[in-house]
Parts: sequence; structure tokens; C-alpha cells
Amino acid sequence: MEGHTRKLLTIVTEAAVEATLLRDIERLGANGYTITDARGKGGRGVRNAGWEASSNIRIEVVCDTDTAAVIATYLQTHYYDNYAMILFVSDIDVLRPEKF
Amino acid sequence: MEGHTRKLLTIVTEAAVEATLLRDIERLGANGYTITDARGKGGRGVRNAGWEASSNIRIEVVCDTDTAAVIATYLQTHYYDNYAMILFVSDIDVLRPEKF
Amino acid sequence: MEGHTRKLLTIVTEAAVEATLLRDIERLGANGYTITDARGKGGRGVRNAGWEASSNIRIEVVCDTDTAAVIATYLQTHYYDNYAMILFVSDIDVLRPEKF
Amino acid sequence: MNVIDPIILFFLLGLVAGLLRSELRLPAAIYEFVSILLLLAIGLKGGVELAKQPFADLLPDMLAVVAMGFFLTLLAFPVLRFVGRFKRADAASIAAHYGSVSVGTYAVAVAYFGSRQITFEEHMPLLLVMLEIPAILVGIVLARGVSRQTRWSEVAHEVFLGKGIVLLVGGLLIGWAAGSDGLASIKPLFFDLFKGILALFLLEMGLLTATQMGGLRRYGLFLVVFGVGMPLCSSLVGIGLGLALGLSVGGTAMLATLAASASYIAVPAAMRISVPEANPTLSLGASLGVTFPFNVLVGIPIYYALAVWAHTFVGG
Amino acid sequence: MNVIDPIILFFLLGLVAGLLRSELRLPAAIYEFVSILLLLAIGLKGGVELAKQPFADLLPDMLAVVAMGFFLTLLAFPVLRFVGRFKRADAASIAAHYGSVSVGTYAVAVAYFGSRQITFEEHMPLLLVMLEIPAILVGIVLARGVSRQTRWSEVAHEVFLGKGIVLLVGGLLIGWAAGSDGLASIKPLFFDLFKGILALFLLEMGLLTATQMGGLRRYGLFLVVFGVGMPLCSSLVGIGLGLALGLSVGGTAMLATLAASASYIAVPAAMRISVPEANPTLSLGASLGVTFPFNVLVGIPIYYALAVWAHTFVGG
Amino acid sequence: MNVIDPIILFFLLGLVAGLLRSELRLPAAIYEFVSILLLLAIGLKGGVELAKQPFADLLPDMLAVVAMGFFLTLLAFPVLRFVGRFKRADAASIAAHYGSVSVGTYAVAVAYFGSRQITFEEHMPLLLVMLEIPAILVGIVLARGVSRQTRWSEVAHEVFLGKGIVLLVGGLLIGWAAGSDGLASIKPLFFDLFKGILALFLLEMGLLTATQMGGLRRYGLFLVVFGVGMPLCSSLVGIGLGLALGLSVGGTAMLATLAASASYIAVPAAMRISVPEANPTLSLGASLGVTFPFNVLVGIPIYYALAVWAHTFVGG
Ligand SMILES: Nc1ncnc2c1ncn2[C@@H]1O[C@H](COP(=O)(O)O)[C@@H](O)[C@H]1O
Ligand SMILES: Nc1ncnc2c1ncn2[C@@H]1O[C@H](COP(=O)(O)O)[C@@H](O)[C@H]1O
Ligand SMILES: Nc1ncnc2c1ncn2[C@@H]1O[C@H](COP(=O)(O)O)[C@@H](O)[C@H]1O
Ligand code: NA
Ligand code: NA
Ligand code: NA
Repeated sequence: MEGHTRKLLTIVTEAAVEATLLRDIERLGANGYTITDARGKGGRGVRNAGWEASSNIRIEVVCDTDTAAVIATYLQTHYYDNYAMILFVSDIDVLRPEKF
Repeated sequence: MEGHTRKLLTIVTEAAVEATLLRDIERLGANGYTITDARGKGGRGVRNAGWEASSNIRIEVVCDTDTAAVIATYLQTHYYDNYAMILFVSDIDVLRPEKF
Repeated sequence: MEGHTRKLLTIVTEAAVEATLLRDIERLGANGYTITDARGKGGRGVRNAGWEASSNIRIEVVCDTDTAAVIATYLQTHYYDNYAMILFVSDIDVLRPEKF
Repeated sequence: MNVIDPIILFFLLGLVAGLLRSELRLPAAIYEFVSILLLLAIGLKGGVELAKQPFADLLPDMLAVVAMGFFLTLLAFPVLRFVGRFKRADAASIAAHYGSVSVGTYAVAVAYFGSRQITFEEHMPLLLVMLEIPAILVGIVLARGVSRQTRWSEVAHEVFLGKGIVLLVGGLLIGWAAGSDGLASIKPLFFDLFKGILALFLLEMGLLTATQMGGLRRYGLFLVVFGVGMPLCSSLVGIGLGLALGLSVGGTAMLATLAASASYIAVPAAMRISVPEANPTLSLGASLGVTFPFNVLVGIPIYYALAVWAHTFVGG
Repeated sequence: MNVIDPIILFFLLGLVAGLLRSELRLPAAIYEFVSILLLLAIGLKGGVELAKQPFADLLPDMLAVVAMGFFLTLLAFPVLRFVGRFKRADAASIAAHYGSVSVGTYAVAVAYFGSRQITFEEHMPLLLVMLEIPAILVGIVLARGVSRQTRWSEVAHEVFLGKGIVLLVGGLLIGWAAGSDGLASIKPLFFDLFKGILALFLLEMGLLTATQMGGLRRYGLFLVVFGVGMPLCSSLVGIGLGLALGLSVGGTAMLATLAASASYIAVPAAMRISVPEANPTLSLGASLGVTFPFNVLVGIPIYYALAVWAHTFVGG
Repeated sequence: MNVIDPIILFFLLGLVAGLLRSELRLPAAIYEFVSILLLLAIGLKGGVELAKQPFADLLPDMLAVVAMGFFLTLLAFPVLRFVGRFKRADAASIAAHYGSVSVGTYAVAVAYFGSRQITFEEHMPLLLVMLEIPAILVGIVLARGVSRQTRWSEVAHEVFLGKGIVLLVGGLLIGWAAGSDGLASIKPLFFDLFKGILALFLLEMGLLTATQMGGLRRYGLFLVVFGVGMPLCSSLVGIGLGLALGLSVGGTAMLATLAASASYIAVPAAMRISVPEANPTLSLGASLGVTFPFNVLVGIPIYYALAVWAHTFVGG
């Protein structure tokens, strides 16, 4: 396995913001994303009800270091103040670096 | 992106234990958590049915190194023997270190 | 916490291939796996409908470096051409190394 | 005739279970299923009746209701901003919730009137749709001004193609096209099960209301007072309009109920996107934690009594 | 009259599909939906009947049934511990499963009796609720002693505010408050669809039973024998109690069925939290892999026959 | 009699909402729930009728339909391969979709015939099951030859134990064993709600069709022409076979509908596993994006008209 290093950007945020957020992420250079439905608790309280206004999504984006930085900074500027959101980045190995 | 290093603690365990586990995690210093419903297979067999007794949850906690160690050790002592559970820790970069 | 290093292999692919893929993964040496239902977008388009033909799963396997390499290579050879699939590997710390 | 409708008891069951922190919860998929069925059923029922009268006759009512949506939002805003001392965005967002309408409250009123054989104008679902939207636009403008920044095409998409409107309008059109006979074959699902489905919906609403009451405690008395006082005022506006439009007693009471109800689905979603700096805990705490239970438990009978009174003394 | 009820065929379909490793599975949300409907329906039905008789008349039956719950658990424990040679925690946990009750089995019995026009005392759902809980408490004490360590307030919360109890008791109270007429409007969902919903539930139960049979194979013959023998013994206790309380033939048979049934929802959840060292594969293998199919396929007719026999020869 | 069935309007609502990119979507669990109910209902209904006639009488029809499944797949393949210039695997996969059958289309035809009081042979659900499978086998052989590589036992498992077949066959067997009277108690769920459930199903199918139309645009005109032309040809084969087997007018039209319909559940799943190099966007684009709406909106009436014509001029 000759892996290549990329970044995995994970975002947990409000389900209500899904469409807007995905548009932004793609515009900023992500080639893809994976979403799972989630619930949780953080600074803005418990978010675990069965309706959109109180449920979370968890988005993963595999991308290069620069794109990860661009997206993370953008989200910090445009979303952090107003939305329940956390974001973290980790190092991963991928097989087809050209994809990301 | 001026990231700060934190730990991501991931726990996969039985859905039945959710409430107790979350209480313990918060008591041990976690500021938040994210849960997704999951299924899987491990040493205690296949866990993928639609009822609580046989389904899994996947819990993520972003926290500092010490808290991660405290929680991991506590779960090892109090849950590993009796519950289907795995737990792993990885390094992540976060933007708002004060949050975790 | 005296952690031991292992690999976390994450696969996002088509729900249709679940049974076959799990069989292959176990045959290649994985001792377990965790699955969550997911949706997403990648090179093969948007995959987010409520029917199997257009939905994703996200599989995680905790294993040692060799097994991760074996599985990754096998999936690259046998699945990448024909299925919507991404795969990445990261380093994790585990508590019970003998399990994985 | 029972003092209390069983569907209300389901609401109370959910509320009590939620307050006692029971683990009871409807799965998200089921909550959506139940909502979809209610929205379609309300739309279908309205559509069948629409087919019976020329569309032009309905235009005055529709326009009047749109005007009421604008008016109620503009009425609530200054109270919230200057009496409640909320931030501009929060005041605008809460006002939009109260200028709009709650389909769940409407459904409870339908059940309440139905079991008392109170008739009302059957184009109410159309007015419901009309009343849902103006408040959202006013809310955004109140929060931002008519700024260039607001991506209005996005807002329009969010508002007009949101789940609720699509299902209500879709149901209306299908009911209108198919007519009463055409719908006979789907009646067992959409009409016969209506109140049972509504009972499940209210069970979950009770559980949700319980979660919102926590948020309320933090933000204090004003929201509680507003959450009871505003619907009472709005209902008077609704009754006035009902009289002016020459609606029946039932129709007047229903319009009062619509006016008094506060949105907790369409408006929160739109505000979250368009006025993100507004704190949703405030608006949902008020609309779901106070006004919804108030309307469902005591408001609807009050509005009906007011409508009877108004028709006797004013309209008579 | 059919030899075999169609709902039983749904159970067999699920069982066969599961054993053949078909990919068929009810989504988790649907399984919950179906369970919620059944629990509410059973509660509502019981509540309607409760309204008809003074509560004091029911107290003796309720207390007797609680005593039976204690007794059955204490009966099963030594057998499991000393004959089956299970660890203390495992014996206590399995005993608790058998001292408690299965709502699914009760629902099948209701359908079975219904299609044979066998009447039974209508406060059975109340006895069902009463019987669900004592076994859990005995099980915990058997496993731990009355230790300080047990967080009893947590246990109480888990037990009394678990989904099952809340829905059953909630249904009982709503049915009791609304009465038969009050429930007319929600009858189509909760009563008319009851057997269809039960069919879906049993389809999933068949699939679940199939998964539990794997676990059984590993733990051998004793559990299978116990899983058949224990309900037979318990049914005799139930019949004795039914006679003592002066229940009708149908009521006696129903009490026997309740006694014979083993929990697979409330007790597993409570044991998982309170006696975590007990292996759930053992208890679920027995209760779901052996006793549930046994009761549903052959037990219920046996218990009815026994009740008839007992009433003729003993009670007569 | 309405010009257009309300369930078709639900399909159009979904289609329009999807094309306008509304956020409306049925939760996955609800889509499965609705599918499960439809499959069981169709099976149950067929099973009840099967019980009325000796199985041997049905054998000729069953064998003939299997032969038709082989034939249609072999008919479509060369067209796709040599006229459409698709890769071997793609041509084989698309051919298999068209040689097989769509349960959704069948359900719409049942509703269409039902509301027009057109009777048809009641063992159609059995023929539906028969027709589902042969095309899959032919498709795999066309793609691969009868190679050793193909794990046939896996294919058989996938095909015979797939959700759809298990529920259809299970329903057939239960209906056959229980008979019409036996099913009375589950009729409210499976039969009375049938068309309402079908309406929800078609709403989601409209939304899915909209998503597939995007894929189509990329692959051009040929698939659209094929997606309309192939069902028209297949329907003629179906009508010919109906005449040959001596079916009624309704039965002939139904067989034509089955022949004309293209799979979008069982075959895609099987092809994805067994012929993974085939591009599912092509086959689903054609079957779901073109043929399903064509059949549902205009095909079924055409096939019925053809059957009437054929019976008058040929069969008469
Ligand atoms: N420390 C944490 N670890 C894991 N997830 C978290 C953490 N804090 C917050 N979250 C998730 O992020 C969401 C939004 O966080 P917040 O903005 O802090 O309310 C929560 O609902 C959780 O799902
Ligand atoms: N090697 C593994 N990789 C990923 N997930 C695992 C692994 N082993 C166990 N799991 C997950 O953890 C749960 C409990 O594991 P266990 O206690 O080994 O049965 C399983 O049901 C899986 O979801
Ligand atoms: N860059 C990415 N980041 C995260 N997930 C991705 C990415 N690319 C693809 N995926 C996921 O992998 C699935 C298959 O990818 P693909 O084969 O590229 O269509 C997609 O449906 C997404 O869920
Ligand atoms: Na209002
Ligand atoms: Na028992
Ligand atoms: Na066909």
C-alpha cells in the first residue's frame, strides 16, 4: 500500500444548514463529501430530537491540506458565531491521491 | 488555519448503555459528544438488529489528552468486561481549543 | 493510558455491496467492523436516496498495519473500478491491542 | 361529548413523559411520516372543497389573509424589540414565528370542531398556506433591511419549496383535480386514520414541548407572557377579519386560531438560514414551549367562544 | 375457524426467512413504530374497560399478580443456578426474564382469543403492567443482594419510565379518561389496524428469533428444555391463581399465558444496566429463541385447554 | 370516472417537486415500510385466489411466463449492443432490467383496472414472481458467459432470498394458507390502505424518477427511445402470449403490462453484485427515468386498449 497523505475534515453541525453548507464546501474546492445523521451535545445544548430544528449532521470531507485550511477558515468565519458547529482535521492515508 | 492539537476519542458500544455512558463521560470532563447509530460485529458477535438489545451506537468525544486518558481508563475498568465495546483515540487539529 | 498503535480503515461505498464486502473484509483478517448508514457525493455523483441502489454505507475496521494494507489493496483491485468507493487509513491508539 | 378530546390526552402524555425524562421518543422517520400524512390529508381535504367554488371568489380572502400575516408580524416586532428588549434579529425572528401559522394547531382545531359538529369554510387549508409565507419575508426584512446581501432566490426556494408548502399545496391540487369521488380509494389512509395519526403527532409534540420548556426557564418570564398574550391579541385580529370577510362562526373561529398559532417548522427552518444570528432557543421556546400547548389546551375553545360572542353581538 | 391464524404465518415467514439468511429486515424505525402502536392499542383497550368498574375491585387481582411475579422469579432462579449451573448473575437475569411478561405474546393471545370469541376479563392490560416490574427488582436483588451499590433511583427510572411502561400506562389512562365513545375517532388506527400491525410485528419477531437461535446452539440443551419447561410450569401457577381469583375461563387462560411468557424488551434493558455481568445471549436465546416461538405456536392453545380443563374439574 | 387517477397525481407531485429541487423526501425507513406493505398486499391477494384453483392448472401459464422472461431479455440485448453500441456488460444489464418486471408498475395497473372494474386472472402475482427471475440469469450469462467465475450459489441467494421475492412469495403462501376469511382480520391494513400506501409510494417514485432524469441527459437520446420503444414491443409479446394462453381481456392487458415494465429494485441489486462493471446510471436512467413514468402515465391505458383490440379482432 503506497499511501499518500491527505486531510480528513470532520464537521458536526445543525441539520438545518445542510444545503447551504454543502454548497459552500464544494465551492471552496471539495471533490466530495459523506454525511451521516447524528445527535449530540455541546456548548449550545442537547441536539437529539427527531425534527430538523434539533438534529445534527456529521460531514466528512477528504481533501488536501490547503483545501482543508480554506474550508475550515471559511466555516469559522461564516458559521461558528451563529450555528452549533464543531470542526476538526486529522491526517489520513489515501490510495488514489488524484481523487482528492 | 492555526490548529491546536486535541484528541478524538471514539467509542462503539451497545445502544442499551447510552444514558449511563453519557453521564459518565460528562462527569469525567467531556464538554460534548456526538452520537451516530451503528451496527457491527466484534468479539461478542453480530449486533445489527432493529431493537435496542442488539444495536450499537458510535460516540465521538473531542477533548484534551488528559481527559481522553481518564475516560478511556474509566471505560476500560467499568465497561469492557461486561459490554460489547471498542474504543480508540486519534490526534486531531481543532480551531477553537478553548471549547474542548 | 498505555495505548498501542493500530490502524483505522474507513470505507465509504454503495449499500448494495455490503454483504459481499463484509465477507471479503473478514476473510482478509479483520476481527470486526462497524457500519453506519451514510449519503454523499463523489466522482460517481450524488448518492442520497432512500433506496439501496442510491445509498451509501460507511464501514470502519480497526486492525493492524498489515491487515489494513492487505484489505486496502484488495479493495483497490477488486472494487475501485466498478463501485462508488473511497477508502482511507489513519493512525489510532487502542487499549486492548490483542483484540485487533 | 367529552370534556377533553383524547388527542389532547396524547399531547399531555408526551408532555408528562418528557418532563419526567422518560426515554420515550418517536423515531425521526416516524415523526416525518406522521407529518407528511397530516399535511397531505389537510391539503387533500381542502382541495376537494376548492373544486366546488370558483377560484375568483376566494381571492379576497386569500389577499386579506396575506395582509394579516404582514400585520401580525409587524405588530409583534416592536413589542419584542422595545418591551422585551430583544436584539433586532431575535425580535424579527420571533415575530415571524407568530405572524405565520402552525399546521399542528390547525389540525387540532379541525379535530376539535369536527367532534363538535362545528362547520367552517372549507377553503381554510388554502388560507393556511397563504398565511405561512408573508411572515417569513417580513421577518427577514425586519432583521436585515432590504439588503443586497440577502440571497432572495435562495429564500424563495427555501420558503416555497420547503416540505410543508409542497405537501400542502400538492395535496390541495390533487384534491382539487381528483374531487371527492376520485379520492374515495385513498380515503382510508388519509381521512379515516387522520385523528389516530394526529394523536401520534401530538404525543411527539408533547415530548418536544417538554424539551423546549428547559430553554424557556433560562430566558424568563417575558417570553411566557408574550407566548400567551400574543396569540390572544392575534385571535382578536383573526376574529375581526373573519367578521369583515363575512365568514361563518366556525370559519371566524378557525381564522382566529390560525392567527393565534405560531410556526415551529417552516419559519424556524427559514430563519435558521436567512437570519442565522437569531437564537432559535428563544423563538422555539416561546412558540413550542408556551404557545402551542396554550392554544391546544385552552386557546381553541376560547377562540371559538370569542367567535360566537362576536357573531352574536357584532356580526348579528 | 382456521387451524392456524394468519398472524402466526407471518411469524413463521420471518423465522424461515431469517434461518435462510434472507436480507429481509424491518427498518429499526418501523419496528419501533409498530411496537408503539401495539403498546398504545393494548393500553387504550384496557383503559376503556377499566372505566367501567370501580378501581378498588381490581386491587386484589393487581396485588396477586405482583406476588406471582415475585414467586415465578424465585421459582426459576434455583433451577437455573443449581440444575443449570449458571453463574449467579446469569441465573438471576434469566429468572427475571421469566418472572416478567412479554407484551408480544399477550398480543398474540388477544388475537387468538378474539378470533375464537373467547372472552376474558378486560383489565388484563393492567395486570400485564403489574406483572412486568416485580421480576426486575427480584432479579437485581438476586444478582447483587440489597447492596448499597445498586443505584435504586436509576433502576426505578429505567423501569417505570421505560418506553413500554409509559406507553401501556399512558394508553390505559387515556382509554380510561376518554371512554369508548371518546376513542371512536382514533379507532381506525389503533383498533382496526391492530391485527395487521401485529402481523408486521410478528414478521420481525420471526427474523429476530432466527438470529437468537444461533446463540442458543452454543449454550446447549439445558436452555431449550428450560425455555419450554418453565412456561409450562408458570402457566400452571397462572391457572391456579386464575381459579383462586375467580376469573373466567378466558381470563384464567390469559393469566396463564402472561405467567408463561418471558420478557424480551423491558427486562433485557434493565438487566443490561443493573446486572451488566449477566450474559444477554443466554437470556435472550432462551426467551426469544425458545419461549416466544413455543408460546406463540403451541403454548397459547395448551394454556387455554388447561384453563378449560381446570374450570371443568377444579373450578366446576 | 376520472380522466386521471389520484395516485398518478401523487407521482406527478413527486416528479415536479423533484425537478424543482424541493427538499421533500420520504425517509428511507418509510420508503421501505411502504414497499413492504405493497409487496405483502400483492402477495396476499394473489395467494387467496391461488387457493381456489388446482396448482397444476397454473403450471402452463407459469412456464410460459418464464419463457417470456428469457425471450424479452434476449430480444433487448442485441438492440442495445449493436444499435445502441453499449458495452457488453451494459447491454446485458439493461436487457435484464427490461426482461424482468416492476412491482410498482403492476400495483398501478391493479389500481387502474380496479377503478375501471376490469377483471383479470387472479394468479397474476404468481406470474409476477415467475417473471422477475429469469431475466437476471440471462443477463448474467450474457455479460459473462457461463463462466466458472460466477459464484452461482451467491447469485441464487441474492435472487431468491432478496427482500422482494421473499415478501411476494411469503404473502402468496400466507394468503393461500389462510384464505379470504382468514385474512379478514388483517384486511384493514393490507387491503383497505392499499391505494393510500400506493399513493405515498408513487410520491417517492416521482422524486426518484426526477433524480434519474439527470443521469439520462448525459447519456442521450438512444436510452429515451429505447425506454419507450422497448415496453411497447414487449407489450405486444405479452398480448400475444395472453391470447395464446387464453387469458381474459384484463388478464391479457395485465400480462402486457408486466412484459412492458422494467425492474428497478431486484435486477439493479443483482446486477450490482454479479455484473459490477455495468454502469447502473444507464439502466436506472432508462427503467426509472423513462419507462416507469411512461408506463404509469400512458402505457397502461395503451396496453389495455391493445388487449381489447386484440381480443376483438384476433381472439374473437
Ligand atoms: N467535545 C465534543 N466532542 C464531540 N462532539 C461535540 C463536542 N462538542 C460539540 N460536539 C458536537 O457538535 C454539536 C454542536 O456543538 P456546539 O456548537 O458546541 O453546541 C453538538 O451538538 C455535538 O454533536
Ligand atoms: N476490529 C473492529 N473494527 C471496527 N469495529 C469493531 C471492531 N471490533 C468490534 N467493533 C465494533 O464494536 C462493537 C463491540 O465489539 P465487541 O465487544 O468486540 O463485540 C462491535 O459490534 C462492532 O460494531
Ligand atoms: N472527497 C470526499 N470526501 C468525503 N467523502 C467522499 C469524497 N469523495 C467521495 N466520497 C464518498 O464516497 C462515495 C463514493 O465516492 P465516488 O466513488 O467518488 O462516487 C461518495 O458517495 C461519498 O459518500
Ligand atoms: Na400566527
Ligand atoms: Na412470565
Ligand atoms: Na419486462
